[in-house]
Amino acid sequence: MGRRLLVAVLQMLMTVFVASLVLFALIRLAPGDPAKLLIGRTMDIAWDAAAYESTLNELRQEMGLNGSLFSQYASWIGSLLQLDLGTSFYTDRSVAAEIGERLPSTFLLAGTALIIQMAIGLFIGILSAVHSGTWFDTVVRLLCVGLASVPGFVIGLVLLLALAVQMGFYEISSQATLSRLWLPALTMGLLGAPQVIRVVRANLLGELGQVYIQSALSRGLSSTRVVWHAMRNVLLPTITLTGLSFTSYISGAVVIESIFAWPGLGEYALNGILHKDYPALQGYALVMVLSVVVIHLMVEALYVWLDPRMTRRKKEAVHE
Amino acid sequence: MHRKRMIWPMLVLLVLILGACSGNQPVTEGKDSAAPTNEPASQTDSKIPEELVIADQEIAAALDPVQPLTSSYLVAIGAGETLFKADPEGRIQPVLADSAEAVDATTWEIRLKPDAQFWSGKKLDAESVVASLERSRELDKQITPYIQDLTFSAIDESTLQVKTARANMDVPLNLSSYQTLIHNAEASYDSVEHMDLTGMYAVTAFEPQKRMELAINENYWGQKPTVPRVVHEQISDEQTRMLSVFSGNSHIAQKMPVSAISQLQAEEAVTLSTTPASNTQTVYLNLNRPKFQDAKVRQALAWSVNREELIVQAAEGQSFPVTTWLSSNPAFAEARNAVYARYDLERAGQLLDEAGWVLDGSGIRMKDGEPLNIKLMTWGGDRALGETLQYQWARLGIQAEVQHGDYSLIETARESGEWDAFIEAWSTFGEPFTLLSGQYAPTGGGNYGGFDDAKTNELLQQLSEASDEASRHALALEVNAHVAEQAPVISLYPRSQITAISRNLEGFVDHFRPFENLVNENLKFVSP
Amino acid sequence: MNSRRASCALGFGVALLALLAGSVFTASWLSPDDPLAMNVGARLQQPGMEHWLGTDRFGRDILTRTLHGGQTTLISCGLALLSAVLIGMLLGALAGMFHGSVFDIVLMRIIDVLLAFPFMVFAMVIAALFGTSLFHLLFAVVVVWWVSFARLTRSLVFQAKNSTAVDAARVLGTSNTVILFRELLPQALGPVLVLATFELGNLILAIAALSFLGLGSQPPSPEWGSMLADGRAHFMTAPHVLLGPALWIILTVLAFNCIGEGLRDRMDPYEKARIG
Amino acid sequence: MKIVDGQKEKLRIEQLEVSYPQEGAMQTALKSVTFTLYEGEILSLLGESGSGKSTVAKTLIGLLPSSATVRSGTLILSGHSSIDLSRPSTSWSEIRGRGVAMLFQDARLALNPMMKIREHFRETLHAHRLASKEQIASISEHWLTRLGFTDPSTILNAYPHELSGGMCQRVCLALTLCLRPQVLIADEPTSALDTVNQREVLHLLQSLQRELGLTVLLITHDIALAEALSHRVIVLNEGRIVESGLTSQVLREPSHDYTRQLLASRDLTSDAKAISPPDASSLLTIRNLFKTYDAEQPILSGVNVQLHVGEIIGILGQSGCGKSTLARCVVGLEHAQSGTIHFRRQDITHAKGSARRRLARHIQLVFQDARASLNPRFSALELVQTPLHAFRVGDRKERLERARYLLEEVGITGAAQHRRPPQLSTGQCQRVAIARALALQPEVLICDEAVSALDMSVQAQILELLQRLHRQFGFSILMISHDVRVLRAFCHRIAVMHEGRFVEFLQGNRLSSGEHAHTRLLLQGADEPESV
Repeated sequence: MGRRLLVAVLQMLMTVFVASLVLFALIRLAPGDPAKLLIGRTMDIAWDAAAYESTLNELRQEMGLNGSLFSQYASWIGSLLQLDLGTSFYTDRSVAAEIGERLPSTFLLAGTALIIQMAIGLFIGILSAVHSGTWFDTVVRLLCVGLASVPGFVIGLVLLLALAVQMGFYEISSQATLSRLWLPALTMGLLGAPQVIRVVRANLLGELGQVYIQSALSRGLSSTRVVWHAMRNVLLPTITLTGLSFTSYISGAVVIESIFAWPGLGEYALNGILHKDYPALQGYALVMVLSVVVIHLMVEALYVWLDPRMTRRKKEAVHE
Repeated sequence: MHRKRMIWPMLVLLVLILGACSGNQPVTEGKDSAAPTNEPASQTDSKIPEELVIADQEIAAALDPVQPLTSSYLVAIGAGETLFKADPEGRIQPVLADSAEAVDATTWEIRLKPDAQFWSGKKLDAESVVASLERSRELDKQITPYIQDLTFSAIDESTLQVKTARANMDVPLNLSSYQTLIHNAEASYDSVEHMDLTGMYAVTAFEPQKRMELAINENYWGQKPTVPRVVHEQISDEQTRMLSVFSGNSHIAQKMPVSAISQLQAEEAVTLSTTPASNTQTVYLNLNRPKFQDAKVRQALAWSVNREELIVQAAEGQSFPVTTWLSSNPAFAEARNAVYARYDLERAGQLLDEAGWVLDGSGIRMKDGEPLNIKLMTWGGDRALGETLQYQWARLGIQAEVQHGDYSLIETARESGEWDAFIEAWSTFGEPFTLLSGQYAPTGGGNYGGFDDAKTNELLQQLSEASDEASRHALALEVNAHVAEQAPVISLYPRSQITAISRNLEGFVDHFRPFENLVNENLKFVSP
Repeated sequence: MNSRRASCALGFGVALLALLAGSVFTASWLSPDDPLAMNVGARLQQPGMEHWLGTDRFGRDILTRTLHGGQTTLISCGLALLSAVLIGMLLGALAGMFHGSVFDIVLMRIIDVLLAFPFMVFAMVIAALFGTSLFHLLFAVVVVWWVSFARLTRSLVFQAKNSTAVDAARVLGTSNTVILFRELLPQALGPVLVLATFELGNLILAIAALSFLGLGSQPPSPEWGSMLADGRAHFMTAPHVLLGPALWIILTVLAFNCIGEGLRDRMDPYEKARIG
Repeated sequence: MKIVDGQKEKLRIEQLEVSYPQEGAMQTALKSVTFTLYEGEILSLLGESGSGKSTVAKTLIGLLPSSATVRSGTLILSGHSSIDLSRPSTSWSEIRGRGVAMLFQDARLALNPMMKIREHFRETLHAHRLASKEQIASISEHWLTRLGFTDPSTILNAYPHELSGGMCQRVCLALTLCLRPQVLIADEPTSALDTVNQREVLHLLQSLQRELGLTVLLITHDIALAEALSHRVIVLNEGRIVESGLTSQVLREPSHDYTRQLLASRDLTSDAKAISPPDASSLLTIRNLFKTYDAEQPILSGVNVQLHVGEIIGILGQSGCGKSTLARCVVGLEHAQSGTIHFRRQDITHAKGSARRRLARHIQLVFQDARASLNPRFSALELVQTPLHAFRVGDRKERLERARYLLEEVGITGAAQHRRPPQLSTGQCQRVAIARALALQPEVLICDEAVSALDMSVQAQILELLQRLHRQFGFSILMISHDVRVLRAFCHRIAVMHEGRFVEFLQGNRLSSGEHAHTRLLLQGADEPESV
């Protein structure tokens, strides 16, 4: 068990290394010159071509863009080892500080959304498995398809319109306060719930057909109790899904964060792309890869801890 | 039996979800029928707000005015000031300067406002202005084109001397750009406490790229504003910005998309400010492409553009047609219809026929077995413009392909030379010579297509040497018209700036430069 | 016991898909209007007799555009999904078959990296390197999307690998290739197909999300995802512009879901025998 | 055993009729089943698979799948009002556990793998409010002790997967008995266990029944078990009761044809002597085979055996003794750590790749679970052609002919040849599997528990088939089984396996002469459980 975790940690380090390499290369392959962007795209007054070239060159030197890709990578890794994520081209502030400001709000949103998603998903998933084949089940499945086919921005904007503009009890601002948390979290939760419903329903139906369920029923246990029995076995695939959802929430909440003006990392990354802010993007991507990998590791550890059989890697066997 | 118990809370939840989703339907319909009632407005009835909230696509990332774009936000929000500024009519007015006088062709003397001072109470003297401009020159790359030809020195405490490298430069105009914001060069700008500017509002709290709070600067030298506090907030999503004004959470929403105009017009609680800016939406053509080397083809493209339709489709009617590049500048308004005065598809067709591009059976213009096609690159909010242009050119038998994407794609294409056409909107406000040579001189930074025309160059030379205002104006118009005839670029219309303003806010001034006068001393809240 | 329901679902799904595909691929006959024809006088019209689903901001008929756009969407998403499924199944099956081998370990690391990767950055790079078009977007999608299929196939194949049927095949001297195609992959096909039907909706929506970055179909050719993205600007005054593409997407996903569920039951040969 | 007249009725079922939907139509599973269970008796419901005996059990405890329709039927349990089974009833939770309890065939599956035994007890007792929190531990320990566990507290802290099948069944028994049910339904309670465990569980069941005066409905296909345990017997065939009465009467003097047929299949006709004596030349030689998964308990520790041409060797052993591993090593599904396996003169211990593939023409294996070993997507005819195709035997037509011939030989004829495994019975599946194994004309056929999953009558048929094929084709057989009865009827020699090694070799017809202690234990188990 300890060895298993050790292997997992080693694999994790390997993943991070490969990812850092690929990320670094890709970010630099993307079009656009950060130095040019920094000089400005004001279209206000034309530069004298020679002055522009010399300023550009000066700036590129300053930003460390003139070296070879390899030397740039080496210096990045070098500063990383000193726990330095570099300085943003665009804001001239420490990337670590900027990410540090935004990371908590992203995790807060992702965490809350996850709880909502799981609550809705488990509740409806269980109900729809228990009532499988009834009109309720059919309605739930139709709703799931519906929710899964409507883009997040539509749902987000409609909710914002209804709750902020029409009813006036949601504040639109740029603050990451608790009073502003619930709506984006609810939206993300709603969007993610169908997946949980599907997994819980399918796995629970599978478990409810097992002999131990019949055995428990034959001992006079109530059907609620029996569902609880089965749920303990549905727990493992659900945990896998939880981990996957969480990773997608922290790395992929760009749309929701921007619609609800939630100052999280999604917005940061988007700005990083638009401004070609290499250090910011690299820092962001690295933090993402690390988070994802750590979450995977935690899921792995939870498995070892929760599954008394601990025999085989079952984590991939999430049945849809 | 417990199954039934569990189904009821479920139903309630379902109804709630459905209710929330369908909630907007009747209300939007209500808006269409222009129902007079409106909740957010009635909310603000009861008391006058203490703070003015401005929602913007992006706010400052730092406090130091030498950081890119920071000075623009500081000027806009009323925290920082320049020596001069442009008024809404396009005239240059003194701000921190008291007066400016051209002593000779290369020397200007600028007198400062006698009572002007920084937030800290430090007096604004000529030394501190020079120090501020020199600090910007050293640390801010973007200021270079404005002051690279200028040398500053203090004559006495309140007089500044500016030497220019070229004759007849418009120094006040250059010193009205936001990059020349005057700041205390001795301050450190690493925190709110260490800032020192001159504006009517002083920064009290700041979260980079999130929120900036300001309060009235008690040491302000001029007329103090009435609204006690201002908040500048970053809300990146345009729709959300709009909703924040609708909900009353903010009072001004900047940089609204064109597509939002109809929604803003339908909303009772906001007024709409649409100011055609002094810039021109322009199709730049790559003259290195053989098909565009023939002026007739370029002229045909220009004739076949139906600008009226374009403005309806791509700018929701919030602009006016401009056929020559410079005429979006209020000072050259007479040249708006100088060349392609009307939409003339027939003439365009003739020109193409003359150029050898003839219609084949399927309605496509062909020459030497090649169809006439244009790859038009657009970015930002110009997708609709590109799409409409494409449709209009298709009427002429041109196969246009729109490629909409990030600006960097245009940049990359420009570097490689692999492009046909793209749309950009350069400012037309400034010194005519600088503007025109930037666009049409062979070395101009905005001459993307490689336009090199003997007559144009000669006219530009004359323009640079002209010493009196009237002849400069006349020469500028001549260059402008000549270039439009040659059509290395196709001018369309000035891009509008759209701002949504809450109806209970009074005193907002439309301005063609987005960074000026966003916050002015006359803004006040009223009961609608 | 669900077999009747399953074949019902399958039938319904196939019928619905046939209807949708029919409407989409006979678009030029059903709705002879030009999907690109602009009409300044008829901008953002509400649904009515003239335009059943209204018009967009250029005065183009939304129904016509939805139907024509479906061709692009269905064909391109279908192809992208198919390639993602094929790549994912093949690599996943090999990894599952040689579980614990170097190939498996390397593949799993690649999958980890891809899972941890910000997709936006990747899409931008593809756009930069190859230019913006729907094809390149789909290429980017395939490069990332195969991962989920590979993971699923790998775990299913790994489970199936230890089954008696595979042991029996080995004892009979069946070669690895034949075992892979006859015994292992069919086991994985059902769940993978079901997953694919669910992913289709995500795929269409991902195109919508990416079209603002300039990836995706280029104007003016209609495509559901970018129609949705464009309609967003008018969601308050003219929500009907979202209706057309959204309706067709929902129905398409629904059809594929039904087919997926039906297939899953069909493909499990013992489902029917497991009575009592 | 006698049953006293006028004993108290505990449970009565009247006019039970149940049907299932199958291939579009409703198939009747039970037809007018009526019987009574008296206090303190063991009633056996005897029938082969598909006879509907499990449906009876599930009906009695209200666990029929939702697709099943109860056309009619009344359940009368003493102390409860009668239940009309054709209507949905809500009173099952009162009856289950305290009124009627049930013991399932595979006890490992009947326990929740995620829960400790302690939790199973706690919630079971809690559901019926039979014990306070403090009492739960002592009550559960009491029952575990009564079921022969010496260290009940360890068991309480264990998860099901840490216990053997026999232990699980005893835990299940404790779980049901702690509720003191009026009627206990035991659905094939021992058929998933091997001989020794079987005997232990049966012994416990029997003694507890006597001590507690339990009323038991024993559902089984095993005539010997019914005979040994029950007071009365009901014989069920195709959903109808064909015969019922006192055990001695029904099983000694059956009045119905079906019962007679059933009884006949019990005694496997043995003509081992008729099998021609083995050729002297050795075919398969296994020397000192050693294999272990972890250091502690080797699964094979020094196995030596020689199989001669035409010989049938039986390998007898309990589950877990290593006999299946031995088979898997021979066919290359697993590899031994040391020792050698020779086929003729060739060392095949570590044969891999194409060398291993070529061996498929010489050595074949028939699996216990024939259905699982057949790819459900292909028809019987296609399945038998698979190995022919793999080795490019003949052309397409010849392969088809050969497959037809083989299937005819194993008794799969006509339309059945085109059916796929899901549509075939278990016995038919095993026939197809044998035909497939013989398609390449192997010299060695290994049968790994090839008949133990089958009904008694089918078992007899398959064994007969194997004998016939052996005579016809002359291959050697390595017959692996836990069932003395099967081997005794069939083999020239029997090797008794225990803890990874052969403890004794015996002549097939002189099994009882075994001297090793373990042999005696196994033989005992095979005899009438009564004698325990």
